[in-house]
Amino acid sequence: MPIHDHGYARYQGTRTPPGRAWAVIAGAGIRGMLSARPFLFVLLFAWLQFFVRAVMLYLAANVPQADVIAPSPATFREFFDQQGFFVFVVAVYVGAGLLANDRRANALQIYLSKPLTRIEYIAGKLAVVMAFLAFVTWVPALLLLGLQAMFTGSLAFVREHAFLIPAITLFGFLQVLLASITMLALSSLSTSARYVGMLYAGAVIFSEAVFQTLRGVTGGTGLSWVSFGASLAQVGDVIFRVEPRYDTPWGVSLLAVGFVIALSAWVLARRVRGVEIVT
Amino acid sequence: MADSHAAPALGPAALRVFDLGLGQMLWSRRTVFMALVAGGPVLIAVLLRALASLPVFDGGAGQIAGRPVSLDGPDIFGLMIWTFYLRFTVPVLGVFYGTALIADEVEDRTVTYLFTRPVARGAVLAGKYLAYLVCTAVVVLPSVMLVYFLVVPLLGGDIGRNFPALLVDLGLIGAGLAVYGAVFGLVGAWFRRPLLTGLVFVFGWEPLVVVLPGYMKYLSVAYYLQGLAPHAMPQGDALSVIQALLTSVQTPLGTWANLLALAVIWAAALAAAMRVVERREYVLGQ
Amino acid sequence: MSRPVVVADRMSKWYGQVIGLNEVTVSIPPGISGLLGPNGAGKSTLLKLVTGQLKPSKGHVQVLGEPVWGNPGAYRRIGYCPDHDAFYERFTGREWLTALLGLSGFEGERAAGAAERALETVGLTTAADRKIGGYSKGMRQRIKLAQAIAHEPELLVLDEPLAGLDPIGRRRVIDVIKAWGRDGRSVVVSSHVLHEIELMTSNILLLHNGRILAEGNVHRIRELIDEHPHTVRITAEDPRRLARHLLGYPHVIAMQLQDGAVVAQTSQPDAFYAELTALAAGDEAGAVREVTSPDDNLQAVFSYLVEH
Amino acid sequence: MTMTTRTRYVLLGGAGVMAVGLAGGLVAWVSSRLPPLVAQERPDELRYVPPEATILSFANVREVMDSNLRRRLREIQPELDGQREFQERTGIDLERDIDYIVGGLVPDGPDDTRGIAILAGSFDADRLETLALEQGGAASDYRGRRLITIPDESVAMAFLEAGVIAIGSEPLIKRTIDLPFAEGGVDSNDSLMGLLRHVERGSTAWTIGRLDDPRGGGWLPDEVEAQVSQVAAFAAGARVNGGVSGTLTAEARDEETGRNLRDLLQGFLALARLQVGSRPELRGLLDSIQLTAAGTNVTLTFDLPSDAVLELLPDRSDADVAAAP
Repeated sequence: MPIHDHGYARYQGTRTPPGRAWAVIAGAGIRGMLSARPFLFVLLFAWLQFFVRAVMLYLAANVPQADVIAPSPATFREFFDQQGFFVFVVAVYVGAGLLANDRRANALQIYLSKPLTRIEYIAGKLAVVMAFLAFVTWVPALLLLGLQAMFTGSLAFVREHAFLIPAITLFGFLQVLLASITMLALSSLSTSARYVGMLYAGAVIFSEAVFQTLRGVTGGTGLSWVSFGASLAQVGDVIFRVEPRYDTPWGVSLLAVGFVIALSAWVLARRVRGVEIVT
Repeated sequence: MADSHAAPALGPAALRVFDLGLGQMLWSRRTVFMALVAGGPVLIAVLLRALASLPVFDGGAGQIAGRPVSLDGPDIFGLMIWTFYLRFTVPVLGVFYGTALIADEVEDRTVTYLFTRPVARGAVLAGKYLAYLVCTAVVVLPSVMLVYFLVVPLLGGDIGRNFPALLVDLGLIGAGLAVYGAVFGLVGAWFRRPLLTGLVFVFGWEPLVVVLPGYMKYLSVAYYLQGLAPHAMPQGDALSVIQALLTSVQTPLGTWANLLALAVIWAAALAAAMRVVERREYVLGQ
Repeated sequence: MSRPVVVADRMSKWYGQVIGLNEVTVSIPPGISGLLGPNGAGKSTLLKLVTGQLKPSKGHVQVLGEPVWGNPGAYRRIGYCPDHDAFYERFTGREWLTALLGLSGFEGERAAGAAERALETVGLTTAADRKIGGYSKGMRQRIKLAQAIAHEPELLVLDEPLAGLDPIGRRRVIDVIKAWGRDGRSVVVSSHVLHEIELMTSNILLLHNGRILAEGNVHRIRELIDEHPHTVRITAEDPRRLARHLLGYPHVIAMQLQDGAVVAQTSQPDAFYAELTALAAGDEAGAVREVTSPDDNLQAVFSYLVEH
Repeated sequence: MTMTTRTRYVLLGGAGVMAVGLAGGLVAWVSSRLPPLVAQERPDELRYVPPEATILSFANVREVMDSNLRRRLREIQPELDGQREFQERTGIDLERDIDYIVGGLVPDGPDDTRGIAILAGSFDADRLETLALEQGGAASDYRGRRLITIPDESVAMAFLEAGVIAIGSEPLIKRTIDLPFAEGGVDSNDSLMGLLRHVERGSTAWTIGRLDDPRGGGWLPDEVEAQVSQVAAFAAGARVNGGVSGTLTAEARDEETGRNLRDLLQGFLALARLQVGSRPELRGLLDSIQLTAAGTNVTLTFDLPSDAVLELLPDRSDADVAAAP
């Protein structure tokens, strides 16, 4: 029997092959964030240090008296250190609501009822935070290295410190991954973005406070592994081949960072499910 | 008839909102967070006590795990007051609860019930603020107390002799909760993203300006609070080293000047927050 | 008693770029008035302006002779029942009412007495000491009404009070509202279902796209609506059999079968509902599961009014 | 109130912890801070000090040696040379053998005073005697007690009882041995012993004295000396543990003098605070000083954490260098 009236037409476009759906989530998330004007200001602020450092590089390259501010691997290490605050702010701004808002709106069930695996969903969300965090750490750091070569008109520094490119990339990735996945794991625990932001701030600062207390009590920094920030900083020093700042063996610090990432991944795996289990 | 009931004045109205809000606040999802924040130091204190009874912590030789301990109980307590309470618990709870005074009710859409009563909106804020103060004080101050009794006797510290310092600490933390709560009550009433604004203020602005020379530090709460602390500032991170260097050059404010500054900030912030709430419309999301 | 309870003068309200209410000039007389309009018409906005929760972007509104924005003293005379389902879940019904009465200036015994009366009125006395978090949808709707009436206001403002109620609850709430009107007090009640409003009052205010389309007697509006077919959707055990029966009625203009439901258009809804009830009571057409009336018919009237 | 039971429990719990803590702390504070209520206990050895003594001191050597502060001092200055030599010569290990020392100044004629020190601890009597004899001393028995005199230095030493030695001038030592048989010791001197009430209980060291004939010694500014001459009595006590804390009470001859003394000290402190900028290590000390006055009494209290004490030590770095081989 012929159908005279079509209420709908069969979709005849192309489909994204499976495994690529995360890009849709990531894209939507990134576009969503970029449409918020206050956030653009935050990003702009986060680049402030880059501009200051760029001017310093320019001076160091062109003014003989400005020798004191000549760049060294430690310069790039410091750059990452000082971006730490913006990593924190951007992570809270971008990451706090990523899962919490979906959970609040019960959107998780809808997402996961689509041809989209949990891994893809998490990866998409993770990509949103990581993209912005990389934008305020890894991108400006590499750019600074490039600027150095451009201002001096020679690749001598870059060649001499060739390890800086992998170091910046490796540390940038580690820093960004640690912040993102912790944030996301916390975001999966609640339905309120504000609460998640607070949890994140609490976790970071509390662990630092515990470390500072132990440092005061023991008079040494061997227990720096109790703090997220201190562990990451210790690993960072090793990656940038500068003097490690704490007494903790860097392997222990790396283990601490790895533990936090693994714990966060475990939390995500448990919490991101299409079916809400009510107990 | 309804006309025979006068609407409550600001004070009684605030008390009624307080009554309504206290349980609400105490049993919100924040409670878990607050328990962690206030319980953390106690846990650390218990751990220190436990360590003290273990052979690794040879109190007689003044060593922990072979490392000489240059502090005694009161010093450790002072350190904990700084790192946990003054720099962490007080500002964090201030931000978390302060920014949520009205925001929580708006988010839950229960603010309708408060704002359609014959009660000035300012009284609603004042009542919620009072609830915040009681709610945090009733958890944080006992936490300080427990830490004191757990930590001060370590390594020969004397509970009696350090008691006045404890009273100062308790007062200081109470004042900190009050002032931060008022400031972030204002931030919460005013800004669209109060939490982030608050976090940036507490962990970005304040640590920076208190070490900067000049007048910027007067635009913080931490500066005045820290000036009142009876314990020496811990010299851990770079910031506090700079701060210690600078304070030895600059003349710090006296106790009364600090207290006055805190009182002014408190009163101004609270009054401004009440005014903002009075004038602002809260459009509830659908 | 003829002084209007709500007077709005060229009142507009916009949220950023979105217009909620557009140049509304209206005067609502004492007694029960129904505010009728589809979702998004601006009913809630109007009621929020009337209860002083929002400030008009332009124009003025006076309630019971007083301005309301920033005038908490006036709220003593107003009771408001919001449309959203929000509560202090940890309170029991009684605790919640007593606390809110406290904010209205009631104290001690007086507050307890008023709470008890309100609970009785909405039929929640037995559930009064259970936590609101454990209430059913209907009970929540009723406790919400209780908080609006407990302090015995002169003007009751109810935003969709019948939403989500079962037939018994609906009956009870309608009775409460009507009794309130009989006592000489005023009620403004909103709904998107004409049928519901009709049960409470004949004085209606039609709102659409932020504008007042019509105000006055329900019969006039009724007539307008009757000129337009009224759509009813019926889910039944055996839709085909039911459809056969319905086709026999003269006022049924059109009929459609949609996955297990019959969608009928009628020119005389009253007669249609009466006959449908009779049909459901009998056995010949099979069981009737659900009867809904989509907004479309009201929408049709609005379109008509907008065009004319 | 619409408070739920659970809320009420939390409030009560919090208030309970606070109440118990505050009460406990207050009691501990009162018992540690209010010396007049619980005065310093008196060592038994006071009975060996002649009753006419004008200045009396006590030092709990054991407590000092065991203190945290001492431990930290040792980290900086591992050992003093003199200490080892003393031990080699006397067989007395200052670190371990002495429990406490009681000292007294006794007037001897209008212009002179003699001192006596009574050491309690564990001593090797035979070794001490041999040592004294080697130095040219002479041993004898006096009223059944072993008395060793070293004529050149006009110093005598007597073994009063097991673990108690008296050192001082010979007549004074003999008088000390006589005391229990005659009038009794300084502990019966109520006028002097009364000053102990100003000394905090549990003090590691204290000194009290009545100044009937005050002499400033010429090193004080004239104005101060004039004031000091108005001091009738003083009592000072200190506790050593992590740091040092203590009180110094001066009893003026009349209230007017008391006020003057207080004003003078206040002026001093203010001046010191002004000038402390150039000596940051003194800041801790100055900040901890509190001045109170009541009637004829002026009391100074101070409390120094160990860090501040170490800061105050002169030439720490030099000492470090000197100690290094």
